[in-house]
Amino acid sequence: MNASWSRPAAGAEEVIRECRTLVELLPSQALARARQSRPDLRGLGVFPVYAPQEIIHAAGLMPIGLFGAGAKLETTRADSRFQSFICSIARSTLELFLSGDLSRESGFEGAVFSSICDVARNLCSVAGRNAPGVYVEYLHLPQNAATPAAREYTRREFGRFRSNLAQHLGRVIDEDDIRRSIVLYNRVRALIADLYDQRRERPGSIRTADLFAVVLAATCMMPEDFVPKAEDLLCSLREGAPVERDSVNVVLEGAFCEAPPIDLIDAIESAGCQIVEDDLAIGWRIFRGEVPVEGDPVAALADAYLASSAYTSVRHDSARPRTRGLLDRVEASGADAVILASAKFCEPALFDYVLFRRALDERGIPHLKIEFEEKMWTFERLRNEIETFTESLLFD
Amino acid sequence: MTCIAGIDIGGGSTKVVLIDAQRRILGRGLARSNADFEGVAGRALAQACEQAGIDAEQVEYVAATGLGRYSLESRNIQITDLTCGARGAAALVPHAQYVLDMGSQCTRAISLRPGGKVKAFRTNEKCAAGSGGFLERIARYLEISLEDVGRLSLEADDPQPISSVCAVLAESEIINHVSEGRSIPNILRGAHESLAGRTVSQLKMVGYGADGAGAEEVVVFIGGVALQRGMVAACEQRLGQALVVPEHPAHVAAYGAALLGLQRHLKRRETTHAGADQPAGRQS
Amino acid sequence: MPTAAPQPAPAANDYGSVVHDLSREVMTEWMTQLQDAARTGAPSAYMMVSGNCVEILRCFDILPVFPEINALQLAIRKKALPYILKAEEIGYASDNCAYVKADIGYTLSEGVGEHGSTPKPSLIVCNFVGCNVYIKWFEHCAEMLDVPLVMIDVPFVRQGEAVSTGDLHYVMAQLRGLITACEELTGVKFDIDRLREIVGHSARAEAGWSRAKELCKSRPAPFDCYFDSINMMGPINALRGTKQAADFFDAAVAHYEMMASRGLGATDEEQFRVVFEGPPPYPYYRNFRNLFAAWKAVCVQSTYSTVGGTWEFGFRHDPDRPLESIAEQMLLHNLCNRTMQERYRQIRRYVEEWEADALVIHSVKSCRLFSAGQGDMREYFTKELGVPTLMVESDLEDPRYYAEAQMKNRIDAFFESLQYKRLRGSAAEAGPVLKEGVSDALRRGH
Amino acid sequence: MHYAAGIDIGSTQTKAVLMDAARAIVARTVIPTGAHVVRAGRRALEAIVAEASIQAEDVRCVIGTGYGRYKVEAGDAQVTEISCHARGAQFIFPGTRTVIDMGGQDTKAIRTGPEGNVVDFCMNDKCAAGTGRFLAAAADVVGLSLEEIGEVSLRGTKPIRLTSVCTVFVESDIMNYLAQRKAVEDILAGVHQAIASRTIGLVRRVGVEEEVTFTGGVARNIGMVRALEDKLGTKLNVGPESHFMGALGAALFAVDRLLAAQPQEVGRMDATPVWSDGLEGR
Ligand SMILES: Nc1ncnc2c1ncn2[C@@H]1O[C@H](COP(=O)(O)OP(=O)(O)O)[C@@H](O)[C@H]1O
Ligand SMILES: Nc1ncnc2c1ncn2[C@@H]1O[C@H](COP(=O)(O)OP(=O)(O)O)[C@@H](O)[C@H]1O
Ligand code: SF4
Ligand code: SF4
Ligand code: SF4
Repeated sequence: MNASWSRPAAGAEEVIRECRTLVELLPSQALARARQSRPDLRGLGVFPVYAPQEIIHAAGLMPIGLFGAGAKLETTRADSRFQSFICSIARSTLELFLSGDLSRESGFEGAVFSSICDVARNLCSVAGRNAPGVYVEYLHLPQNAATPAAREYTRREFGRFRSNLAQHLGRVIDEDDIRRSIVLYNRVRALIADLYDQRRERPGSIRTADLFAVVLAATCMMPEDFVPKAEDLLCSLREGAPVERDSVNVVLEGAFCEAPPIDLIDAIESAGCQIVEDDLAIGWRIFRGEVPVEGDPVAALADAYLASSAYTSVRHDSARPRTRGLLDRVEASGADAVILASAKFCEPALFDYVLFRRALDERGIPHLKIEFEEKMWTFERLRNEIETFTESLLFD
Repeated sequence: MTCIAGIDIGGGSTKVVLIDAQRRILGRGLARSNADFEGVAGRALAQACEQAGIDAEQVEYVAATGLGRYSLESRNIQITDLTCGARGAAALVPHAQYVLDMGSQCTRAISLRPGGKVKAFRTNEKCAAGSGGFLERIARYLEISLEDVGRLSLEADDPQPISSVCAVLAESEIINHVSEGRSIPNILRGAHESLAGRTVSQLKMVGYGADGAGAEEVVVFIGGVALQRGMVAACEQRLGQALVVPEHPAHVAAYGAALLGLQRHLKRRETTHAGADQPAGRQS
Repeated sequence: MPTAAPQPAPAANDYGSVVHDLSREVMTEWMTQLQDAARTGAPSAYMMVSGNCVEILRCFDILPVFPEINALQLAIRKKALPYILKAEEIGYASDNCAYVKADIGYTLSEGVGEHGSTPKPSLIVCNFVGCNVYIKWFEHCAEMLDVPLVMIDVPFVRQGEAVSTGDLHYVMAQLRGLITACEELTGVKFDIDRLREIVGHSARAEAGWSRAKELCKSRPAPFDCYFDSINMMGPINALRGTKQAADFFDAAVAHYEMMASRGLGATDEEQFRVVFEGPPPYPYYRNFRNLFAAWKAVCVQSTYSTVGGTWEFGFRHDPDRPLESIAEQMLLHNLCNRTMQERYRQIRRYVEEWEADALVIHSVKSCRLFSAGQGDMREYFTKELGVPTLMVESDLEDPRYYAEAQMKNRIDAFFESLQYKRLRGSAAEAGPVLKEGVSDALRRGH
Repeated sequence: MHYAAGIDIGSTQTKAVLMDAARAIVARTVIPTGAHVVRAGRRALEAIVAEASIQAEDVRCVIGTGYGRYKVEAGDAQVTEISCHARGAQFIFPGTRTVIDMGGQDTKAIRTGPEGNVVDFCMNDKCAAGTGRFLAAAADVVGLSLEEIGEVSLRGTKPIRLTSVCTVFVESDIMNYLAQRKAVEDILAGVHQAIASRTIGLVRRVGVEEEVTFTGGVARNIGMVRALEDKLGTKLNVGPESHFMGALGAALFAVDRLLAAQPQEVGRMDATPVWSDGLEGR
């Protein structure tokens, strides 16, 4: 019943089409696009979940989200490095290095990884060995509550990143530039937040698959270019009149790192689940409020990460347990159910499922667990399960 | 006379059940599935109609389920086999709490809400060695007919366990057992028991025995594999309780589809609201 | 010409069993303490093995409990599977680390608490050193057992061998936090001199452990540094900081010195010297060992034996700087908190200094910390260093991933290739000759 | 005259090769392994003895290989099929540096030295995905014989993409494609390519060095040969004896043993090797 989707206003369709084409590109191609208007722009890859994009941007580089290569690139070389029981994104990301897509020649300075899981950590080391001359940085983001010691540590760690990057580039990364970048990314995050509000308050005004494409686009565009597009999209969406659908409102949780195929998102919604909240590419919209620009900007970013970032499965914070975070998400979005979608072999997500399940069962919130891979392109089995899930909630 | 058809196009075989407005079963049909889902369904339907003594035109409403449900042009609605299996089992077995459905490719455990709605379900994991199809291959390899598998397995005195998760590797384990001169019953029972082991943990994953172990619960065993008594026995052994196997276990999902179809059909009668034929929001 | 792999030598020969028995003694003593604590409720704390700070617990007479060692014992006694399944029933995925699943399953089956073999901890100390799964594991324990969790976030060593003062301060600040928590739990005041003494015991045990490993440089190696070293890993990781542990190592070293001086080896007529990477398949420990024993292959060094600490390279806990040295140990001087490339260097040193013929990588599905990227390690050693490398896969806890036939096939093939020169008969170099009629033979085959 | 035999008891088929002391192939055979592994070994041996019309007692050395190598009754010794395929491949194609062996249950990539010794090797992990068995299952679903699928796959113009090369799920996968009215040749083309790229990944681990020799039963599948050649960008050595390489290698080791036992036979070894010409053509 495609008809039940409001057809977004022309302007919106335009933007969405652009975003969808953009996310079909490999990192090097996305970078090439940005370089059309800025010939000597170079890029730095950001492996999920989070790295301070502002510092990268202030260094005059384009931060590019690395969300694997999906079905765009056949993984042949990387299979010999990472075994079959390792998540796809790790293998396809290494493939990007081995195939030269992430290389100095293609305009990349390097990539930054962080302490999200054992796989990502080893990947960082292996990528570094196999891509000589490329700058790979590993950030140990704190696995702790916001104690004074943790704050001091995090500030130092962000500072280390700033100076290492500056040293690699042989130029200073100016504080005011960082402030300017913060302002810019504050705007990007605010716009994405508005889009999410749109979807939640007026279900059907934008399909999640499209919204997801827009968010991914934000990770492989210069923020300067993204902001006007997102603004256009927002106003034209506000015009379009959505058709209310009789469907289950769900929170999609667990896809914070490896990204599901966009078609899977479509499959979920066409099976009768309206996604009203999710953690897709959460690292790029991890701050709810604005990051302050007064005072030391690097410290401001560090403090924001430590104290006011959205919860994820890859961060321990005894002060803010994740199950609480999920329940809040469900409440705030008025969802009826939760779909826990984890990437196959993704330990952080698979472990959290156990605690999430306990909490949801206690409160009688229906939930469905599915596993996806970025490389999937037929969803027969999953579709069957999702349809059953909807049927179990809709049928009388 | 109202006549509703439930058609379950499974990977192994296609099952049809015809019911009337009083939910009475008019006829059943069965045909081996192949790539031409439409044709197979037609054949099974014809068989059922013949049994019911009506001709296909009289079928007013068709509810399709099973993996081929979308390829059936003549369907009025498609519903997943999990929903249908649950509904069918609940209708046949009062107070049913859990459903085990073992088909040719897939094994499923379902926990029910009152009224036969699905509460939670669990399908077997990719690498969890097989279902009916696996048993079929073993039977072919041992050169015995599928019908005998269940009986023979009951004659086992020293079942030969299978350790491997992967169906492929499991088959070579079977070969080893044969070459070591193990008896056919012991090999079959071994296969049944290792399948039972996994099936039972699936059942526990949807909540079986969560509150106070040992409490007798009503578990319905459906799907073609339920025709194998050895498999039933193996599961009962694992669970330490009896299972309920309906008369035509392979046809339960088809029956459930027919029931849900009837429901929709009657609804459509009163509200001629278009689109009600499909679960809301479903695109197909 | 390759002969069938000869029948396995007895896995633990008489000499090996001496240390084995010593080890069992001290370990059993600890086990009984655990059981008593389970009844009496004496203060105890969960802790992970990798780069641990057990010395601090000892300072307060808090009994350390290591869920990893619990999982290990379940596996080696072939008891793990039912618990793994139990854990999977409550939602753990088949792809989750089976160490966690076995331990949690065991906990849920009343293995922990007054009816069980280990006490319900008074405190859960998560020394996050390397393995991210540690965090999840202990979060789950804390939730399921409803016990407070103290997190010690140890920054990963991101730049080579250096550890910044910042990282050191961060860890020490958290250690002080742990000390306060222990004071509150026990009502005992922290006594730095007590800690010095305990750290002194640690240093002595570490010296012994290093010496023992040093002895494996001799030919034949007096013990198998993979399969026999669990006899010493128990004491060095779980009992470190006690006098018993230190004495145990003195005795063990004395024994191995004797063996080395008499030219006695772990197996008679040592044929191959290998370095092992990755944890062993505990559910098939003996079986796996025999596959190597059959070729008279001895492990002379292993990375797994350094998850607790890499003392063979000289680091010791330091009574003069107790807290600093504990922090340094957690940060830098253990296997798990360093990059893959650091691990490559470590293995390279093993191969060169311990004069090994080959590297064997046992890749375990459960443990991504070890296994993720081991394919690259294989590339590095075979292609760049020319070290013959065998990579086999199974699991350290889940018996379902061990296929003996395939394992044997790979291992036999590997050693066949190592000794092919000895295998080829005198006529080996001679070229093949075809005579009339062969072509017909070939055609007939068609 | 003394003979040596190599018997390769594989998961699907049992291969046997009989050689004289001059390393000339006198007879060879392939029979299905079936349920009774021991019997299969015996039958294979009987078959080659009969084919060569010699006395069984003239066979002085028998070496078993393959997964059933310990089940060869007459076996004087056992060698893994990895060593045997390497040795056999080098014997038939002396230029061999890389061997790809695709059998019923596993795939191996072997790098070999000039003497046919194993320098390095890699096998598919425990999972049986993408092996000969997978092809057999695929053949089943589309209702063709193993002999046919290779040819048919070559006619595919728009190869389909498979979700996985999992042998267990290939059936429902292919069933779905057939239901979508996809052409059989395109499906098979997709099947062969999927396996090929998986195999290439394996070969890369030991490093591709020419010449590359393709052995094992799947080498008889022309579709697989072409698919691998396309992906590798090099020609593969494939001969009528590819399927017998394992048994052949075992026979060669058996001859070594034979000669080591009775050195006088060595005298016959210095005749000039005339073997390769004529063989490759076939
Ligand atoms: N007469 C029978 N006796 C024993 N087992 C049978 C019989 N008929 C079918 N089966 C088993 O049931 C399986 C098919 O069950 P079914 O529910 O029809 O699967 P699907 O719905 O996937 O087609 C077969 O694989 C076989 O193992
Ligand atoms: N005539 C043939 N044409 C094509 N493929 C074949 C043929 N014969 C066997 N095969 C393939 O070879 C596989 C068996 O190869 P083989 O090397 O004998 O395996 P194994 O050594 O494990 O028995 C079969 O699974 C099949 O895919
Ligand atoms: S998908 Fe999961 S396991 Fe893989 S890198 Fe991301 S967080 Fe780690
Ligand atoms: S072949 Fe077996 S192990 Fe491999 S994916 Fe399929 S089911 Fe799993
Ligand atoms: S992943 Fe490895 S190190 Fe971590 S808990 Fe599991 S087995 Fe231990």
